[in-house]
Amino acid sequence: MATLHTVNKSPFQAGALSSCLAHIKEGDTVLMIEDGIYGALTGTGFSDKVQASGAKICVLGPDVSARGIDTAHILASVETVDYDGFVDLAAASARVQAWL
Amino acid sequence: MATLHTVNKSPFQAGALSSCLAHIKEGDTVLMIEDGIYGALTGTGFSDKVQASGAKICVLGPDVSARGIDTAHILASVETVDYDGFVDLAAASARVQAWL
Amino acid sequence: MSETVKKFLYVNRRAPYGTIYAQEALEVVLIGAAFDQDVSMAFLDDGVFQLTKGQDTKGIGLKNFSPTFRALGDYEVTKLYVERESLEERGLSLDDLQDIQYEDEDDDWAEKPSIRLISRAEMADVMADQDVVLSF
Amino acid sequence: MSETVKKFLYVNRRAPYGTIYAQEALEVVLIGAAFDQDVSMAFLDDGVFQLTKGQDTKGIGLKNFSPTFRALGDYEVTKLYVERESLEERGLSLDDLQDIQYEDEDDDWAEKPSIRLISRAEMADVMADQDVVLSF
Amino acid sequence: MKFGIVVNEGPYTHQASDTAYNFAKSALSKGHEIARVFFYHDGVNVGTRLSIPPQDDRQIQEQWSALAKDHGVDLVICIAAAQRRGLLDENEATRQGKDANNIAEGFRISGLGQLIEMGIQCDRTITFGD
Amino acid sequence: MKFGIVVNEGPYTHQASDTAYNFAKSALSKGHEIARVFFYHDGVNVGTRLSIPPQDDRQIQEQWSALAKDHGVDLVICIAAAQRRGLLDENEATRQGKDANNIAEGFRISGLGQLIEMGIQCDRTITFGD
Repeated sequence: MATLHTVNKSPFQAGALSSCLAHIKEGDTVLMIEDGIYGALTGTGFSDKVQASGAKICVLGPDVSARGIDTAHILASVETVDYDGFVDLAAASARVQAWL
Repeated sequence: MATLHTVNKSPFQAGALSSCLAHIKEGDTVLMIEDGIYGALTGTGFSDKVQASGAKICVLGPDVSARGIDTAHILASVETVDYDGFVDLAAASARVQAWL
Repeated sequence: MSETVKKFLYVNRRAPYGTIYAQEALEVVLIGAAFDQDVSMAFLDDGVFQLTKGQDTKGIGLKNFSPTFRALGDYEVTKLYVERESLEERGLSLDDLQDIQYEDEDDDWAEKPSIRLISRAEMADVMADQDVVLSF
Repeated sequence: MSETVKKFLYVNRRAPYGTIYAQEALEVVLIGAAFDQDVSMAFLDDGVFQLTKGQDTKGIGLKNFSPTFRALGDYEVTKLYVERESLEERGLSLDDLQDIQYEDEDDDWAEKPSIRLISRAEMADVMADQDVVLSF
Repeated sequence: MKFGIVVNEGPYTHQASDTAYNFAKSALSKGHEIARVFFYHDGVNVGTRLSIPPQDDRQIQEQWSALAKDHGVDLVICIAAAQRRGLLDENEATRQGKDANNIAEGFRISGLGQLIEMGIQCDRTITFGD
Repeated sequence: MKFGIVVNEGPYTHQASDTAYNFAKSALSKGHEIARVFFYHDGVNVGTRLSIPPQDDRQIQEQWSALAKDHGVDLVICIAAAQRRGLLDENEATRQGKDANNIAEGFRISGLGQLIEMGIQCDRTITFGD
């Protein structure tokens, strides 16, 4: 069973997202939460890497709204979930790994 | 009069050093303290940038020793100071800017 | 309280909400406004995210402090320097930020934009021109 | 306390001393050792800095907790996975790290190295093989 | 499903305890069990009853205390981390000769073993930190 | 020369308060003045008298209290930041209806104006944070 990876830091400020993406396995899911949601932005130096990751990438919607990031700025391949969706993802994975 | 810039985060973990180096002026000094001292390492992706910065670069010696970094791993162009030296640098600059 | 007028720069390099630094920085700026100093704010790196429009924090349960930026003009905090390169690297433009205005008392109270989009090199100039730099 | 044996991985991605995470992670590992689980530690990114030899904290006034790593073998914590790429990116090699040994009870108590230098891809395999991942 | 939650950062300073709380609320509303929340590192500061947040802001400690009361969630503060940071219950205060304590209702102080035990007994352990 | 120091992070969790202390000690020994130390953000937690650090570790709060006593350094804790985080003096506790306080000797609680005033009056203001 696969892993749910959570990333809660901005990729511009910390290496968490890059390190996470370098350690995921096929079938894993990456959920961007808190300041981690900036990893889902279009038009940044991380956008291509995120799209090419091979993993399912999700963002926590309430954190996107809080930060005033228009959905037009979120990569189309990224799925938006709420806290219920976060719980479902955690329950559906074998383990949750936090990239702090 | 010039600025003393302090950087207290590892360049591998945070953007503070890169951002600092992109904003310094001629005559400024950059002092690496705490986890910032890793910015003075030889043989990393930051070594060239630090050497080519044009600023005077210092590290806080007690923080280097604490982290078990052999002086052989510290860039030759970087000056080591202690807390007294830190105070002198702060007194000799017009202002101190912390890159947190 | 003091006759000295110093140049104060509040440096904002962090995103809002993930940590409290942005919000508590703003609290310092508001209090500091009473001291009649020469105040500027710098927004660079992730700090530019603080100024986005349309912030809605209901879903996370935190207090939305972004409207406070629009009140800064009333406190005579009128110089909000935003670094262009930081915005661009994040895929954003001025259109994504709040419209923050102040009334210029020297120009018949004309409404003027508080946000001043400047280059990285200009930001370095602003920083080098200060007496006190407070980083958040 | 429990008959279940789970695979626990303690993930260390931060440098020592600048923040307390490395030290408090080690405190968890020591306590956790009493629970007879299958324990591994991962050191990657700045976490590899935790294992350097010759740490001397007298000058900064903090407690040097690095000798504790050498005691881990006595607690039957014998799998310290260190990521090669993380070391190399930091200009370091295995020679810069402490020599951490354990006595292998299945091999006539022969002394063996606890540090296992592995590639980034192997680290991903280690991580994917766990029941509980605690990050510090 | 049985969840265990680790909270590593202090209230208000970092969003970690808020996200953990929202996760816990959702999990409970979906019929899952939150077997324990373990507060480590600065997370121990979530459990102080002396905080006075602005009235128009969320009351983090009260939210957690209510969760303990309404859903029987076990809120455990790590004793070692708490001692360093000055978070005490009455017992600890007396034992250590301190003249006051500051723990809030619904929280209890215990050892790191409770974290490991949580990892063993829960189906999923999830960490919220910095 | 007159220095003002800002401490933004909590004790033990982050090295900031240690570096600030070592800086202050050096400055004093070189004949400089430390006009004030302003504790902001999690830095307010440095001023709790309830912490019980391991005996073989440095005693951060006691180090600062001694600096105040021996050198008359003014240790100011920001009231707004302190209220959020549960750091109170007797006055505040009474005024807010709290049954305990936790401030340590040598520290005082005051407003953010003290930070601005420090910046105005000191020759150099230097920040230690995360």
